[in-house]
Amino acid sequence: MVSPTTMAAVRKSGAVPNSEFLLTAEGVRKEFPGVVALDDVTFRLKRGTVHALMGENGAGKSTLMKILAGIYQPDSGTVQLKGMDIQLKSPLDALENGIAMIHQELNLMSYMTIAENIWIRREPLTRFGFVDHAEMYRRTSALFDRLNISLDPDMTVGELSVANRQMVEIAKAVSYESDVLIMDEPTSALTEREVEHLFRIIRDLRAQGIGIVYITHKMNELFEIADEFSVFRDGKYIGTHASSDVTRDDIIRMMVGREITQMFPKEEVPIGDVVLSVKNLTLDGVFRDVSFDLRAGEILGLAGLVGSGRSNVAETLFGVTPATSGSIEIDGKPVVIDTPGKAIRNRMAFLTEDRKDTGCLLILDILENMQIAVLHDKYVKSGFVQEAQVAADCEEMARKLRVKTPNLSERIENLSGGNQQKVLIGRWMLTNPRILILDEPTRGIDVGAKAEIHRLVCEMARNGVAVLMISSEMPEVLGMSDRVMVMHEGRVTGFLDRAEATQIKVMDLASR
Amino acid sequence: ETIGVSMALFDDNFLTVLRNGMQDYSKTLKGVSLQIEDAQNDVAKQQSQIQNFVAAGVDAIIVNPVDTDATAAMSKIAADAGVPLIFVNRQPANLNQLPEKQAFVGSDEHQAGTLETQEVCRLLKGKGNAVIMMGELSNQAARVRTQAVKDLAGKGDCAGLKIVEEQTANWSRTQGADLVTNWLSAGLQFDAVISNNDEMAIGAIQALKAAGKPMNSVVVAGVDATQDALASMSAGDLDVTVFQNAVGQGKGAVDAAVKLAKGEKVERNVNIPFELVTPANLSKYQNKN
Amino acid sequence: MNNDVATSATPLRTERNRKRRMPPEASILLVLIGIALLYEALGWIFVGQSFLMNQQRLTIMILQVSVIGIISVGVTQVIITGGIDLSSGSVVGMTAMIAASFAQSSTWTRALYPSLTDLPFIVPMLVGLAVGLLAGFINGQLIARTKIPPFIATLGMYVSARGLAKWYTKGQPISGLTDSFNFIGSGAWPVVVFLTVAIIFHIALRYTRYGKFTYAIGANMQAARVSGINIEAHLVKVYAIAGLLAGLAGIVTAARAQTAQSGMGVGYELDAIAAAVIGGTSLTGGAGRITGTVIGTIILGVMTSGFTFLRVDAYYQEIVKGVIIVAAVVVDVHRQKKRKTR
Amino acid sequence: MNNDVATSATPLRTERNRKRRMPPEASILLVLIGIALLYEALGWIFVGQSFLMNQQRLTIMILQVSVIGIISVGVTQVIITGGIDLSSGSVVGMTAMIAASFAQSSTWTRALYPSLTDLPFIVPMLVGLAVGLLAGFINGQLIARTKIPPFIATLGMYVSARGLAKWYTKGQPISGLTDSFNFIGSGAWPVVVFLTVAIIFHIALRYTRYGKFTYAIGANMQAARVSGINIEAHLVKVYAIAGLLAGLAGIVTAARAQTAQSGMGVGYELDAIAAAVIGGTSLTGGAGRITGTVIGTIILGVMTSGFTFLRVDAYYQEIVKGVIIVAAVVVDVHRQKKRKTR
Ligand SMILES: Nc1ncnc2c1ncn2[C@@H]1O[C@H](COP(=O)(O)OP(=O)(O)OP(=O)(O)O)[C@@H](O)[C@H]1O
Ligand SMILES: Nc1ncnc2c1ncn2[C@@H]1O[C@H](COP(=O)(O)OP(=O)(O)OP(=O)(O)O)[C@@H](O)[C@H]1O
Ligand SMILES: [Mg+2]
Ligand SMILES: [Mg+2]
Repeated sequence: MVSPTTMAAVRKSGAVPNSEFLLTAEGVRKEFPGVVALDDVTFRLKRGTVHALMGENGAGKSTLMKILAGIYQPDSGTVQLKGMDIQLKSPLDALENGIAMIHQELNLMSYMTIAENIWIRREPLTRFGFVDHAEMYRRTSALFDRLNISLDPDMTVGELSVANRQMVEIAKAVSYESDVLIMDEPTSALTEREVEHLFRIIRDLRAQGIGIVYITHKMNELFEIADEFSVFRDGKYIGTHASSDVTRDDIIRMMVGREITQMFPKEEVPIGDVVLSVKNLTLDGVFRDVSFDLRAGEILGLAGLVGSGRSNVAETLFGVTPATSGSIEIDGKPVVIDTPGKAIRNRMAFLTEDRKDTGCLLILDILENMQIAVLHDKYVKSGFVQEAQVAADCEEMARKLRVKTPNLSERIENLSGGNQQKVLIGRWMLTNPRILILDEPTRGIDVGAKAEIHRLVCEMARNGVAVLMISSEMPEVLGMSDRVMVMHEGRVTGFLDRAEATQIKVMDLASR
Repeated sequence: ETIGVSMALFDDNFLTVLRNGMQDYSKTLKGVSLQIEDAQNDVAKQQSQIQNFVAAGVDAIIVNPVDTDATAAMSKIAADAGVPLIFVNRQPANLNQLPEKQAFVGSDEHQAGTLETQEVCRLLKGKGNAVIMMGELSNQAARVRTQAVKDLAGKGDCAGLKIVEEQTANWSRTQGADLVTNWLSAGLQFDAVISNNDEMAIGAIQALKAAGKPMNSVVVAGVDATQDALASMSAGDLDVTVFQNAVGQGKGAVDAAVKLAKGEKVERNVNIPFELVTPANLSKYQNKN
Repeated sequence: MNNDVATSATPLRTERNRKRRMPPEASILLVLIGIALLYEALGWIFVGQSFLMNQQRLTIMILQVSVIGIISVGVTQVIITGGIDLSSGSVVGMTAMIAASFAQSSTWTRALYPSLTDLPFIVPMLVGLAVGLLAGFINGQLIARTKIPPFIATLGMYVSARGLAKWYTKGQPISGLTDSFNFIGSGAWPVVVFLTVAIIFHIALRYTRYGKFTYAIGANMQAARVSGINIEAHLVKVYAIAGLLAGLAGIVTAARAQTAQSGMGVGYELDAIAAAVIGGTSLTGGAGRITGTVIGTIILGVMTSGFTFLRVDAYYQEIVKGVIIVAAVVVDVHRQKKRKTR
Repeated sequence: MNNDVATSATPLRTERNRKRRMPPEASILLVLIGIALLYEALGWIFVGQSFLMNQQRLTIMILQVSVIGIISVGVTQVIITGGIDLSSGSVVGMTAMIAASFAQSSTWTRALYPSLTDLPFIVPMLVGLAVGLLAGFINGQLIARTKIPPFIATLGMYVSARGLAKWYTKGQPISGLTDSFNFIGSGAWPVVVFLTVAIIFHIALRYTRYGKFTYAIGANMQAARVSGINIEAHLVKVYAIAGLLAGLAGIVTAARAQTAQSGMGVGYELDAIAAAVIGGTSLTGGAGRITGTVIGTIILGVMTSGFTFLRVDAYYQEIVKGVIIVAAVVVDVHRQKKRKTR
């Protein structure tokens, strides 16, 4: 075994040991209380390839990557870097040995500027040991030019949208000039345009001989960017193949161990009366004159580029950021919705896009997380929560959504991202809404669960629920919606019926 | 004249009587107004208050020192600014080096502890076990009064007095009660409770009563002769307390300050002695503090 | 350790009869027992008597901290929402003064309101509770409406309420209280009040909507807001309750001492917060239980009694007290970590 | 949640030339100026003299808070990391005692170490700094290694250090200090020390890696960790510096009073935290600046001097002080919010 410091010194000297694999993990096992996250897993990353990692939510992908990035220590098994056994004891060890990682959850310091975030711990210094802010700005600009990102390095990260934060994370990871770059669902918050952009960056890096691990739940990305892929299921290694050898269905079968027949099980359901009617809704400086009708049983897709204001519209509809002008009618009656409480009383539900910031009660358990929105009217008798009843219904819901967890008293923090998302969907389904607003409902969700969620949404539509669904995933928008509304820079640029909606038409409206 | 007054702290029963004594007395004098500040037991805060008084241009300053060892710096500030300064109640360490236009009006804390202990010894007929309840350990009066008890124990009239335990109850009645209960539960045997002030002594009485001890079996002594203490004494619970003439001190201090402000001379050390209070002379003190 | 969970085909284990995990306060209870047994052992060695087998001591151990305990129950709820209450000690002083001024007996010649003496004990009681409630309500309104940090809002109240307590009688103590008022501070009554309050709010936090919302706000305020919780209204409730309990503590303090003084309750806020945190309440919000707070409070009481019992020199007591507080939490944190990674 | 919604769509690089935003402490500076002008106006109306045009008063306004200020510079850094330091006031007391015991003059007959009198002033100075540093180092180690909440670690130190200060001489004050030692507390020297310390750490926080790490840890500890920062080592540094500055404050306090007393510094920790928070430091970590802390400290000083100047009755002073603290922060928060949504 070589110590990480030695290896780092060797790397600095430029004398890179030549081995076929950049990074390998053999027989790795990792347990968390109550869960075996990884069990005898093998993984090999070749030089100059993009290696995709596939698996259902909770399969252990992130856990393995965190081991490779020095964040977790494996319970057993070995990690080899360029053919040498190594024990990475901290993220610093990994970084110094040329392993950089983009985490599934954003890891940025919101109060600090973009430049400070990117160069933290590696700030350029002046002769006197002070941080050279001008040089740091220059380096960031150069990096952004290279990656074709247009952001001001002096902006604080807190001001950025989720997508731009993701771009900053990508730039930061690239700036390490590492040999191995791990990307854990980098595109879950991005729209097609940024994804294209990211792929250019990845191809560029691959050409330089860097090994890239790429985790995604988006099947179409796999064939576009990956050279090979490995599949995990329930913490076990299933196999590795070249992506040219297999079809999409093969992979899904390897991942879920069964056939998934239909991705978007959209069925025709009778469309009812107008439930929600929005007229000239405006939030000063953010979006203006948004008008649309939403009918019972209808699924209205809301498409647009990142930052087009879709999420803001949803937040305003739900009373999180009350509108400055415009009107909302429900069942033909004008309503004032200036708090989420009022929205819920009008039987609305809202799944937010950022599950960490506005969704999960991270340190509470799954049960508490699921029941919190439904306690306003149901399950409460003279102030007391009817534990047994609410627990039974939550378990039922969790089973329906196939939440993978030992039990409902597990902290939601310990669930994989996809499973957290399912719990949040469950939270809103329990409220039995008439109007359901979904903001990126399947972000970070695996194929199996995605089909499940789509089926559930359709089922709700069939029962007469009106659905407004924001999604940055074009196939999802096109596959699920009865109608598509497109936004650009805070304005609605058009509506498309299911029959006429195509990717090209949507993109055209989105960039107009 | 405007006189700035810096009190060591407001949350103290005795000092409250002193403060109100000064306030009331100043109202009887024409053209004298007091600006009273609370140093909250903080030496540095008190020093700053004096400087603030100087900046505000007061005619004289009265200080009830938080710590009598910290008075030299204060004397200097006042002397440099040419403002008369009176220390009240607690004797400054630099009493003998006080500059021009400065004086002390007050009593000797050691005497309080001595009077209290001597009477306890008399009641115990010179023999018995005693516990000491101390005030806040960082406080001057607590240390000096405690020291006075120890100086007497085992000597002369108090030859048979043995200090079996000493602890702090931070001047507080409830903490005093808790402390005595803790002692009783530990099986400690004692014939006298010598407390640094009346509040803790009353706490001790409450605890002894709650534990079912007959009050005539234990001598309880305090200092201050507060209203509550006198009431307790007339009820036959408290045996000894020591009267400190707060009103007299306040009056003396204001008088001295006014005189100095007018350019007249005053004595450097105006001592207003402590007086022992027992059930025998209780009635004399009923309306004094 | 159920290895089978991750590998099982069914994604959700439905059996509800699985072994319940040890509640988090079990570990701090062990710390309490450890401290008590240590004193017991040291007692036999150095003092030759039992620490625990003494009715009187068992009472005083809790009695002397019951006022802290009452406050701490309110403070725990505040901390669970992610806030802090620095004002509780001052509110104790203010309430003690104001309540006591309506509880004076006519036999006392210097009553503050000579025409309002010998009132039934319910009057000072209600006045005191109202004063505490009002102080807490103001804290809550400031925090909810103006969005200033709870630290600042309650620091302001900490300073102002203490000032008010001193101003009320210009620092004069209020004595000569009626027997009916003093009753609530007599004997073990403060302990009864403390435990009653603890039980009520234990139930409120665990089994009512009030409790669920309190935890949700502390865990993630934004998520709680989107889930339809009226954050502002709830925070006002929580701080008002904390104020109410501080008011109750003030009444008990005055009744126990049979007098009210403006300096009452100084420093109690830190003890109360310490009791909550020792008992496992997280200062970042979202986690904490009343049972833990009760145990934390009792640890403080046991420690104090133990010092007197072992005749620890007054000058060492504080030094050791600081060390014990830290050690108790270190042991607790360590035990919890071990359980997690086991 | 984006309550504070940005006005533009995807922000472009061309925005580089946008007007530099007002620094956050500008708003609290306006509050300070507002308070000062209010006093000035009231001064002319009620006292018939100027509040500000008085050299002596301008000095004492800062002088009386310079010890708080020195502590507050250290506490600000701790708060930026997301922690808290409750021990600073006690460390002031402990350091004052220990440092002073090495600064006694041979002319003083009751010297604690009669053989160690008349030492050059560098000895007590270094001893004091070392004591403070050690206390802070212990805080830091406890927090970094045992992962107990900073509140508890520093609460333990708060209790223990105060105990140690009392135990050191059994509560006796230490007097008869040498002139060379007293020098640092004389005249406006404490102000010089305060401002020097403030400038040094203003630079350290803004222009060094030490500063960047401090902000990064407070803004997002997880992000800092995965960026390769050694959190533990850095936290130890930050707490050690806070201790060192509290030690320095202790030396200045003793030199100013020309004596050391075990009760020195009681309650300073809250004042120091208040100064930082008034100055815009966020208790959730990640945000705060020394300039703001200096302004916050001066607000406290101006307030106190203003009370004496206007002859506000001491009983009202505290009540009003609490209100002003809250009002200052309310105004600040409100101004900042308005600027954001503009
Ligand atoms: N810190 C933790 N404590 C306890 N359990 C954990 C922890 N981290 C992960 N797990 C569990 O380990 C398993 C694997 O999680 P991991 O995050 O690696 O999944 P994943 O494959 O990345 O899923 P996703 O696609 O949803 O991100 C899950 O069952 C998860 O609940
Ligand atoms: N937390 C935030 N702070 C400041 N500005 C924000 C924040 N979140 C979003 N914005 C800005 O608000 C505008 C609209 O963002 P919104 O999130 O509504 O767009 P969107 O179309 O939903 O895109 P996305 O896919 O990123 O959610 C963007 O310019 C974005 O930069
Ligand atoms: Mg993952
Ligand atoms: Mg969005």
